[in-house]
Amino acid sequence: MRDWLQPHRIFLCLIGAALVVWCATQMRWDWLPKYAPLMAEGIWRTIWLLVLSTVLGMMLAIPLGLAQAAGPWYLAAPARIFCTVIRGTPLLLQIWLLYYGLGSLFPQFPWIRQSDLWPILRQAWPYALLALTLSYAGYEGEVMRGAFRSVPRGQLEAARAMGMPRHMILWRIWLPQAVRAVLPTLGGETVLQMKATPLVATITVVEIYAVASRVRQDTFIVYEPLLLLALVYLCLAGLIVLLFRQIERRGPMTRRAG
Amino acid sequence: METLDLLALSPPGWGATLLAGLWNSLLIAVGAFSMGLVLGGLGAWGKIHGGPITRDLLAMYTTIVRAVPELILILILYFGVTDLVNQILIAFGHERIQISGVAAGITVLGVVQGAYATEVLRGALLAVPQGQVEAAKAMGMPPLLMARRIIFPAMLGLAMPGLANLWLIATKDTALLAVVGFSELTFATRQAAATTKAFFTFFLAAGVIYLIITLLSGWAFARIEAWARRGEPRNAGG
Amino acid sequence: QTVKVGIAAEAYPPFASQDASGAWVGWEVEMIGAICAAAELQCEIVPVAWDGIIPALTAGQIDAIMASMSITEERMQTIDFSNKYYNTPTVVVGAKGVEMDATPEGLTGKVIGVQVSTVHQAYVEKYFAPVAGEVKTYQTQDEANQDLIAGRIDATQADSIALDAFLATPEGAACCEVKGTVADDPAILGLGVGVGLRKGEEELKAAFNKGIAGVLADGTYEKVTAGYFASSIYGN
Amino acid sequence: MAAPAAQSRTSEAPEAIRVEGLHKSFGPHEVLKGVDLTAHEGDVIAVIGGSGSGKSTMLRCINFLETPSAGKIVIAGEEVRQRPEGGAADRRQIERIRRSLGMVFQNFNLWTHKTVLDNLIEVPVHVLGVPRAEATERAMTLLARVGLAEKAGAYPAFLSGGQQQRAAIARALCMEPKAMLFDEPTSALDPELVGEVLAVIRALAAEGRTMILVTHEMKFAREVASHVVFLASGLVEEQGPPEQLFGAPQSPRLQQFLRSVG
Amino acid sequence: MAAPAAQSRTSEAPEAIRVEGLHKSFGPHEVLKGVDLTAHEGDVIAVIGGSGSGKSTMLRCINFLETPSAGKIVIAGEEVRQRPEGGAADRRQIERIRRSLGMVFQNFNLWTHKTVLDNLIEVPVHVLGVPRAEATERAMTLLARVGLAEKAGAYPAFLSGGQQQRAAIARALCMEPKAMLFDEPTSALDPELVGEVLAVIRALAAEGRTMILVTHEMKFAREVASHVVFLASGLVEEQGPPEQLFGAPQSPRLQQFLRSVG
Ligand SMILES: Nc1ncnc2c1ncn2[C@@H]1O[C@H](COP(=O)(O)OP(=O)(O)OP(=O)(O)O)[C@@H](O)[C@H]1O
Ligand SMILES: Nc1ncnc2c1ncn2[C@@H]1O[C@H](COP(=O)(O)OP(=O)(O)OP(=O)(O)O)[C@@H](O)[C@H]1O
Ligand SMILES: [Mg+2]
Ligand SMILES: [Mg+2]
Repeated sequence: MRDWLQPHRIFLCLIGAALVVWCATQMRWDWLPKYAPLMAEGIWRTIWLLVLSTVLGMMLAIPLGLAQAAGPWYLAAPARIFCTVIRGTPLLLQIWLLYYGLGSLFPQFPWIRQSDLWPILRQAWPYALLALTLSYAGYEGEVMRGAFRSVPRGQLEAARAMGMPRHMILWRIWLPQAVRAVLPTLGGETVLQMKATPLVATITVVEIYAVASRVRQDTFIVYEPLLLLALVYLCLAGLIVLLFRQIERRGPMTRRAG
Repeated sequence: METLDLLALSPPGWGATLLAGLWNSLLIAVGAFSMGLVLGGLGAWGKIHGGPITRDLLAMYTTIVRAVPELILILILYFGVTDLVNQILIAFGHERIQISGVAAGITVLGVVQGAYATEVLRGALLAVPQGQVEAAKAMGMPPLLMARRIIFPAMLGLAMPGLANLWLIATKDTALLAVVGFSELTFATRQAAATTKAFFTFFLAAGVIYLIITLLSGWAFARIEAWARRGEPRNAGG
Repeated sequence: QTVKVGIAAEAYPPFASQDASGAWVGWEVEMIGAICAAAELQCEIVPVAWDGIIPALTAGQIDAIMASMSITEERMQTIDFSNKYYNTPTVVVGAKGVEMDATPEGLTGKVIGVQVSTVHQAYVEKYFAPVAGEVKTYQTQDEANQDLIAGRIDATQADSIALDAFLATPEGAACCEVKGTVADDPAILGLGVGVGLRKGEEELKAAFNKGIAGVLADGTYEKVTAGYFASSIYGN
Repeated sequence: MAAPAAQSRTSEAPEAIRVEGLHKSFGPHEVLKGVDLTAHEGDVIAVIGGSGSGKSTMLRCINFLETPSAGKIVIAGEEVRQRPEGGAADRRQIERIRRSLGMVFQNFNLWTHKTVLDNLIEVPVHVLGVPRAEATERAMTLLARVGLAEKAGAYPAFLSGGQQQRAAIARALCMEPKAMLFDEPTSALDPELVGEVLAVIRALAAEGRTMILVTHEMKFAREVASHVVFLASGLVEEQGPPEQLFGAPQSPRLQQFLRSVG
Repeated sequence: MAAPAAQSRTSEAPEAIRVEGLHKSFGPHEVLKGVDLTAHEGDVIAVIGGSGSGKSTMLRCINFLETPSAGKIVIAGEEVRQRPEGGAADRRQIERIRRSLGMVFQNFNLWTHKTVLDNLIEVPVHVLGVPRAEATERAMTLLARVGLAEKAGAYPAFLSGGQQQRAAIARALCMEPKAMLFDEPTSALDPELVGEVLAVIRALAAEGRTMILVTHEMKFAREVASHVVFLASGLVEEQGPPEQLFGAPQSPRLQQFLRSVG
């Protein structure tokens, strides 16, 4: 608490408070009550899309990175191709292909239309989640490749020399050290992922960005909805940054003190 | 129209439009990415070695700039700030000015890229073994020379994947520039698709173009990374 | 002094779109010329991306917007509109072989797709949403049409021009048909499309109103429309 | 000072480690050109030789951290199966064998993300299934023995060179392996601690554990070893009990090598 | 074997390095508690002491890699200016001073992304402005001297421990510094090479260069040093010419320390 009372921090907080007061009093917020329920729904959708897609994406990214960094060619090559294709094509296109391409194939089979899966398959969110997950996996697979590569070989040899099984070396030595080295990058990528979620609006998944856009289109008020959106994103990004800083603080400092 | 006719280089084919869009995209991406690298380098350095005020300011920079949607940044810069400046200018009896849309776009994207690059480079910088730096210090290398000859090459290997991701994002984020009246690849694609209704043709064409950019730049990045890691033995499998 | 008329940089055929050589064509583009001539204004067309079109107007980079902008009560609190210069009938299109019509009863339990932030969305939300199975919102009408083909929505409501063009394509013709015209609600559908103007610019507003009245009176309107549409789109 | 290790080479004891015709090349550079070596249970074999003569490479091959180009490695009567194109044929076999071999690396290779104590108990707890409390107790005893008890909670990066080396030795001991491979285990230690390590190694040998240790300190080798092997140009140039090797070296290479010791 | 270094402590020669009342704490842990040390030009000072007694820390303080908590460091008559809250006041001064001090780290710290040769010529070419051809020639001579000529193009990660250490020594020598700080420069070397390093150090001392070296090998210290310093519990427990320190140690601590050497 005491480190918040440094003069420059107080100064910055004052500026921030002044900005907030100015925005609240000088701008138009009369639209807010009407759209508040929509916004709440949008925020919730953004959050679960973000959380699920990053968690699932990371679970895919680890094997993808490992395969590229140290796997045999028959695993490395497909992983490499996957990452290149995902990173190499716009996410919008991927969403499109999944939803309007792949997704529109299903209804052509009557038995799918009749099955219990259809109510889920006709929804848009499974495609949105899938597309976001694959995208995160593609980018983070690349990051993890570099991270796995960066762990000094001696660290793994020590584990091997003691007869640690491979999966244990991976979980207890290799992965922790690899992740540590790229934590800031992963934090940034997660914020990027948050900002990529609005693209799912093109397939009718209405999250917070889409709500803000709708307010703009409905009312032609430009800055206020965007500012509110920025505030929401700021809170989410703040949470992500805090989370990653917390992880970063655990474990050894990498530098010698002094 | 046949697919090939749609993509022909001369009107009514849209090939030339797409290529012009590609050129614009690359222009902006290169500008924004370079600016991001410079800002990111400074930011990472400041976050690690700076004083408390520098660090707080940089933390605000990376958090706010990454969180706020690019659209709002560019709207504020291109319309809000311009408008404000113009009102002041007119009040003093001057002519209106107009910021160039491209400059505003590159600035915004560059500042945003800088925030992400800061974190990528910070991670890589922290991962440089301290002994490497101490060896350089112990021999009296000045900081800039040390940064260039020792730290930069040593962190390059780890930074490369993150930077490659940023570059690829830069090539695609240029879509934002449509707001300031700049037609880059994504916008040209949408234009063509909406006009001709041949959505899949054009989106796939754009996808292929992006993929080619990725393959080319991926090749270049891989070369750099291999060079940066030339002294590191490979980690063989489990 | 020239009046800078902003149009949306995004293509919206057949009203305004760019051909492959970069030239702007379409009903609205021609109409801008006609209206300005009738209003004795010197006009210059400035394409601005839809996202930036309102800021451009308020920041003075353009003076008027003619981009198929529907007049609504909500929007009138932010900008001014001239009188309408077109208003197309609203229809519901649905999958062939599914029983429905363009009434709340006919659409009960159906999944309806509609483009976000249009008068159609407002209409659907007021009349159909309470009874429909689900209302899905799309960024563009094209996407709603795609989903109609794919069978993920049962019906879509939009203006007849967009839907006629869709039904003219092979996929559209194969899957869907017009199910009917919705009952009018002047408060939502009746206002039509007008010229967007900064608040308080009464002079310019009057000039545009004069221009619109002019083209309607001297037959230019009908002549331009005939080049694009089978019937008049002024509405009643 | 204690007299040089008096244990004679007990060829009746069962064989613990046997290396036969070990070859190893790095690219065109042939480091080992057919090394043979046998260690029986309770043997302490000191490997000496010039820098770059392949001592570390040999230890690493025994543990299969390097794949031999040719040759046979037999641990406790079990031959490590190799695939024809190199590489271990049976990962589980290798892992099992490695668990019975403790290794101290020349550059320690402590895990940087774990404290000293966690470095020690990592393998006992997670691989060998020793209960955590028991492992911790054993680890603390070992740390006290090498004078590191107060550094149990420190991360390796904040230790002095000698402290890191002691932690590495303790880590290998904590596994209670049947045989130990030491790569210059006293290079960073002061004479007092060298004496301590000497005592530890003697105690282990008395328990019947086998040790192969690479060292540059002839005095240490003489005191600790039951058998000394001199490696030169990728071959075993000379071997025998320490008194014989240091007292009456036969080959000119070894004579020259020992001359500098004075 | 050559006789122990015969140079007497030439107190007439100008002062090269002086450390006065050096204190250094890491957090609550006080490592150095007021160390004093003076080296004149041409002196070879051997620092001995137990593991963890602060020898490396002292060397690192002398060229300001660690900021002293208190105390004064004077290099060639020039005092390193310190800010009151710690840290060097004048970066340029530090850099200039460091260029006159060669340092060999305990764990070598070779630059992993540069070949051995590039490691050697890096500072001469880019900091000292020696023409590349000249620096390369000098580097190759040095590499040949330490027996590493054929490894000039290799990356450090592919060298044996002793080869890395020799490369690190050569790198420090290549700067032609006025004084050298060696942190256990022979820990990974075989006896032959230790002799070689001994010869190099003697030659340097004869040229009037100053050397401070930390070592655990008492024999080496005795042979190379003109003056020996025994560090214990963060203080200089005893110092003097090698014959005196090793022949007739006064303090009980040193007596005990040397007992293990036998
Ligand atoms: N960065 C650091 N943070 C905390 N403690 C440290 C740090 N560096 C060294 N120490 C501690 O300071 C003490 C002295 O360390 P130093 O490296 O100087 O020892 P040394 O005399 O060189 O020992 P050795 O002979 O083992 O190399 C040790 O107890 C060590 O754990
Ligand atoms: N991974 C590698 N790639 C190429 N060459 C290597 C590799 N590892 C070792 N070498 C070379 O093999 C030779 C033997 O190395 P090794 O580490 O076994 O020597 P050593 O006997 O342990 O020497 P030291 O006493 O200096 O530690 C050296 O010339 C070294 O340069
Ligand atoms: Mg070795
Ligand atoms: Mg030390």
